[in-house]
Amino acid sequence: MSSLPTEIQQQIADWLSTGEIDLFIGWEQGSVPLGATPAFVRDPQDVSRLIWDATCENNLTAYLAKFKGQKVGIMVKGCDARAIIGLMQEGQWTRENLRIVGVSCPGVVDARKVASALGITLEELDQAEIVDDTVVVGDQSFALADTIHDMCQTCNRRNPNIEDVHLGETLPETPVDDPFGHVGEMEALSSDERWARFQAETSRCNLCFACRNACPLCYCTVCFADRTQPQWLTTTSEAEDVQFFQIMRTFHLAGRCVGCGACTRACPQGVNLRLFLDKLRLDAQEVFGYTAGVDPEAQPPLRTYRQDDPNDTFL
Amino acid sequence: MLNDRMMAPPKDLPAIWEPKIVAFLCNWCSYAGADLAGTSRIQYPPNIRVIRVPCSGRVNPIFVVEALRQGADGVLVSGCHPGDCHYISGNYYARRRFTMLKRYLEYLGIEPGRVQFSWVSASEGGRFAEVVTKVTRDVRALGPARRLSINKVNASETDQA
Amino acid sequence: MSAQEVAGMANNPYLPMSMEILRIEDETADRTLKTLDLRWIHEEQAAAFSYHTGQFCELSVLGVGEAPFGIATSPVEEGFIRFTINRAGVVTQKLHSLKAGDVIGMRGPLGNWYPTELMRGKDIVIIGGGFAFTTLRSLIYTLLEGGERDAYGKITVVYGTRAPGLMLYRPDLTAWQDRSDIDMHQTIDREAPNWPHHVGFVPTVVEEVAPSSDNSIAVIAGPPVMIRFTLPVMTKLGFAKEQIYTSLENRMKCGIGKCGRCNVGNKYVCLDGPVFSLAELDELPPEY
Amino acid sequence: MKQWLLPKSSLPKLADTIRQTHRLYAPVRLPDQVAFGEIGEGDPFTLDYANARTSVKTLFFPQAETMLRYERSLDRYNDISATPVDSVPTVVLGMRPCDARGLELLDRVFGQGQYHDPYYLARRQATVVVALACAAPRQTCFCHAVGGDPYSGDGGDVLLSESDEAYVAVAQTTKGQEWLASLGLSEADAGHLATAETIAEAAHEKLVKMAPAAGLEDKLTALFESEVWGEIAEKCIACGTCTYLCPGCHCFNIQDRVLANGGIRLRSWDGCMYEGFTVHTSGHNPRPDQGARWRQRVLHKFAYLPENVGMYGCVGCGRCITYCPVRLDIREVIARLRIETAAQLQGEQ
Repeated sequence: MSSLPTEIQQQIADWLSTGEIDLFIGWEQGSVPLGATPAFVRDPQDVSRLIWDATCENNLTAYLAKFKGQKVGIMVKGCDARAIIGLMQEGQWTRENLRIVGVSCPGVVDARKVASALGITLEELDQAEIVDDTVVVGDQSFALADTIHDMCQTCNRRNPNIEDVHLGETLPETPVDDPFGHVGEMEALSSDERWARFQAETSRCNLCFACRNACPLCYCTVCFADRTQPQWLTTTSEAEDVQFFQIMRTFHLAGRCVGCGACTRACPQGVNLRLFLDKLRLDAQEVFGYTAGVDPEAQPPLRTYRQDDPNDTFL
Repeated sequence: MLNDRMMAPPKDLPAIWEPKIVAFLCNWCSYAGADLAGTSRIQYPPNIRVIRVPCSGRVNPIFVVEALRQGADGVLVSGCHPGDCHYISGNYYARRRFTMLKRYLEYLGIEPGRVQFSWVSASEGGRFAEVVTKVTRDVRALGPARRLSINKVNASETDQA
Repeated sequence: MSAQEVAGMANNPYLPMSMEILRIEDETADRTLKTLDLRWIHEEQAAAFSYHTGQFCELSVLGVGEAPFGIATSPVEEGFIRFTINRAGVVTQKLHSLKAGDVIGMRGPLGNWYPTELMRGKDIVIIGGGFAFTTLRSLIYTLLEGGERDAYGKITVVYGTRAPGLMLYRPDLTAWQDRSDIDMHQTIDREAPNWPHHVGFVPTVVEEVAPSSDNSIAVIAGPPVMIRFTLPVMTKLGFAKEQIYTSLENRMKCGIGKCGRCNVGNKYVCLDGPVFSLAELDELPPEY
Repeated sequence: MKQWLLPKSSLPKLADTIRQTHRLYAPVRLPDQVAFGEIGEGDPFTLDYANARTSVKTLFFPQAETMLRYERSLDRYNDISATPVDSVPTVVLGMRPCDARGLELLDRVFGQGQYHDPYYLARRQATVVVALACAAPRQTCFCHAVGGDPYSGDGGDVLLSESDEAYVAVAQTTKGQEWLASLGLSEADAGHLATAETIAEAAHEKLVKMAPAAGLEDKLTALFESEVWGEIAEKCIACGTCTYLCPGCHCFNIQDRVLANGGIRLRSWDGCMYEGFTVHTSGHNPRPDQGARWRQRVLHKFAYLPENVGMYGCVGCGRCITYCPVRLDIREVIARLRIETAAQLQGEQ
């Protein structure tokens, strides 16, 4: 755990005390191993609670929907920053109402990977801490780089592309060989095998909606899953309901998903949602040459069209 | 399984499986095309169940997936040719949307051919019959839809071997 | 259905009885309310069914769902049971589309009831507004036709709606208006042609009528805004919180205190209610 | 009460014996979790585990079950009929005392009062619950603060306690007594009992210190209008994972599903964390924000259930702490409320 540098603390405190922002959303120390927790700071004196380290996994921009109309300061990693651009593109937020502390992120730690490396379950991981570049559990230690989330291992945008102040050093953007390798592997399977994979992955889902609620771009006032007229979904954990929900929720992010991975990290059952969402991101790139969360002025691909768009889907 | 006892084939359904295909047809082109096929007495398979929509752009992807969920063996969405949309641009949006959807559903393991899209104008009665014939043939070849369906009724016992 | 099966059903509180719609008609001029008279399909269930005035049932349309409705008939009316349904959600929309002869499901009776035992020997004031009059009709009918009219003192009724066409159960109202053993006051919000009764909001009319709070019990049911403005009037008339009863609504599913959503504090509206005295509500948080 | 000895090495044989007469569920170690699964011949299971991710309540009160069904025919109306209850004789082996206490709570909710839930109670009555005392409480465990104990036998028919290479088995109910007596075990000797005693003492030493919740139940309702709920709920993303993993949560929804030749009425878990849980058809919601929903969660568990059925709705298993996507810790909430209630009392004086 590390508190924020004094100058950043001072900056946030200044924003708060001058009324430039109503609140600041950051992370603070949590009560479980390797888990920071979101912090909402309104009193300038509380800025000392804020921390930044590899346990700060939540994408805090998911909270922005709660504070529409207010002026908000927020801490973002490279991936989180893309969500802000997505929200701006869709008219959810304007730049003036945000004060952004950007932080370059080498990847956030996956406590399940640590537990798994120890041959135990998450419940059994009683203590663990990050010391420099290692995760230390009792007398064992693991390289942090080996225990970061999968989506962090293929991240090629570690530095926020929108920010007011930057915390710490900027990291080199190392090109990743094949950021969509996992999608390619699934594409290479037969139709039956892909269905089996989809079934296996979604079979763990118990429809708690953590993925939706952790997603900064899932801001619909009433989600289709919650509608009663018509009621699309019976809210059970049965395969038919879970698959239906997952297909529709993920497809609603087609061309919008910025690939922050917040849904995948939030899932209590460890469903690899990224395997599905990344297909949509890849297709947006391949078919429409579009990458979400990069250009605040660009239109998401399904909100616009060209007369000479590919026509090969249609008979 | 919540629905298990319901999966026995109902007594009043035919023992031989016939594909059920839900077709979302735009009011201005494809629906009129279907009409023309009818009035011109052009033969096409009776397997489609038509849902008339104002525009292919009106078709929410959830309609397509819901049709499969409710037990359709195939889904066809058809609208005006690009450039001919009664609402100027509805089918252009539809084209992007369904290009993404088709790729996505196939990625998740929905068999290619289960969900198809076409452009059929009001004057193309013959073409409408061809499209329906092709879609029906494709879906028949795939057999009853099991994936996503809460109604695997006609898929279990009456499955064609 | 064998007697054994009927007994078995009594042990499954989620299983509805099959009810045939005898009559379904628009109740009000704006066609947002329909009244359904239902009859049991299975005689044994009809025989086993007994209820109190103020209770409710869950009506269900298979494939659509269930929703709770107060019983508008009185236990002394035999052979059928009546509900008046406001078209609002999916279940009520479907119920509105049904016709005589259709079959729906019914579970109940559920919940508690108006304190008719407590009302013995007392004057009774019944105040209703809009379509919340359903269980009040049941109460009035029970008091008048239960064969024990003498057991109760003076009965005063104030019933108001926005317009004449929105009054429920007009034949009943007309009959009661002409009776001498009930002091009936109908009111509408604004003047309307050929309206012989009061004009004005319910609280105002209650103040005019000024029923005595002495040895009285009052029952109030209506939209929240009517209740809010009527209560101060009742206080002015000297009614204590223990003398005033009302009927609550909350979103319900099971109707039997298990599914955990209709609670107000630690009380379940479906099980401990829907009828509460104001004194009881005072002890509970404002969660309805 | 007799104390039997169950050598760990005899567990596979015991499983075979049980399966002669009962359906058997036991903890199974999966790649990233432990889950209760049905044990067939030779299937591996383990009693050496912290806790299952999904509470054992799911075996008695599954996330979704068909309650009623009807069949449609074209010419006549069919009565809706109830799904037969599941009363297959069953043994659930090795659930933690917190989960067993969760069942005790569900017994009261579904089995007390005027109405009884036939689906839950049938499974419950047909099942022998063999609880396994916690020799190694975890960092997130707080059963001892909510009226439980790592060695509590509440809700169980039998309690197993660790004694090196064996378990000491003690019946908690007549059902458990009869079942144990049928297994042909030998009685535990003084040595094993002493070892078990030592391990139990060590287990209690390991408990993370936490002030008991006792006393809170009478004071919480005074905080109903407090702003503290909004502050507690601020980071909550309303996912409901806490309610789904909780052994004590029992709220459910009832929904209809139309099928081609009939339909079903099913019930599925629901939760107070969801906005739609209490919203009226009119759009009015008596619990309009996440603060109000958290208030319901806390008051239901720590005030209403104690008053209505005599025990907390929280058994201290810690699942909601481990799996909360934003790590909103119920222990910290309790601690915060303790301070708030004290402040409230002082303010009144």
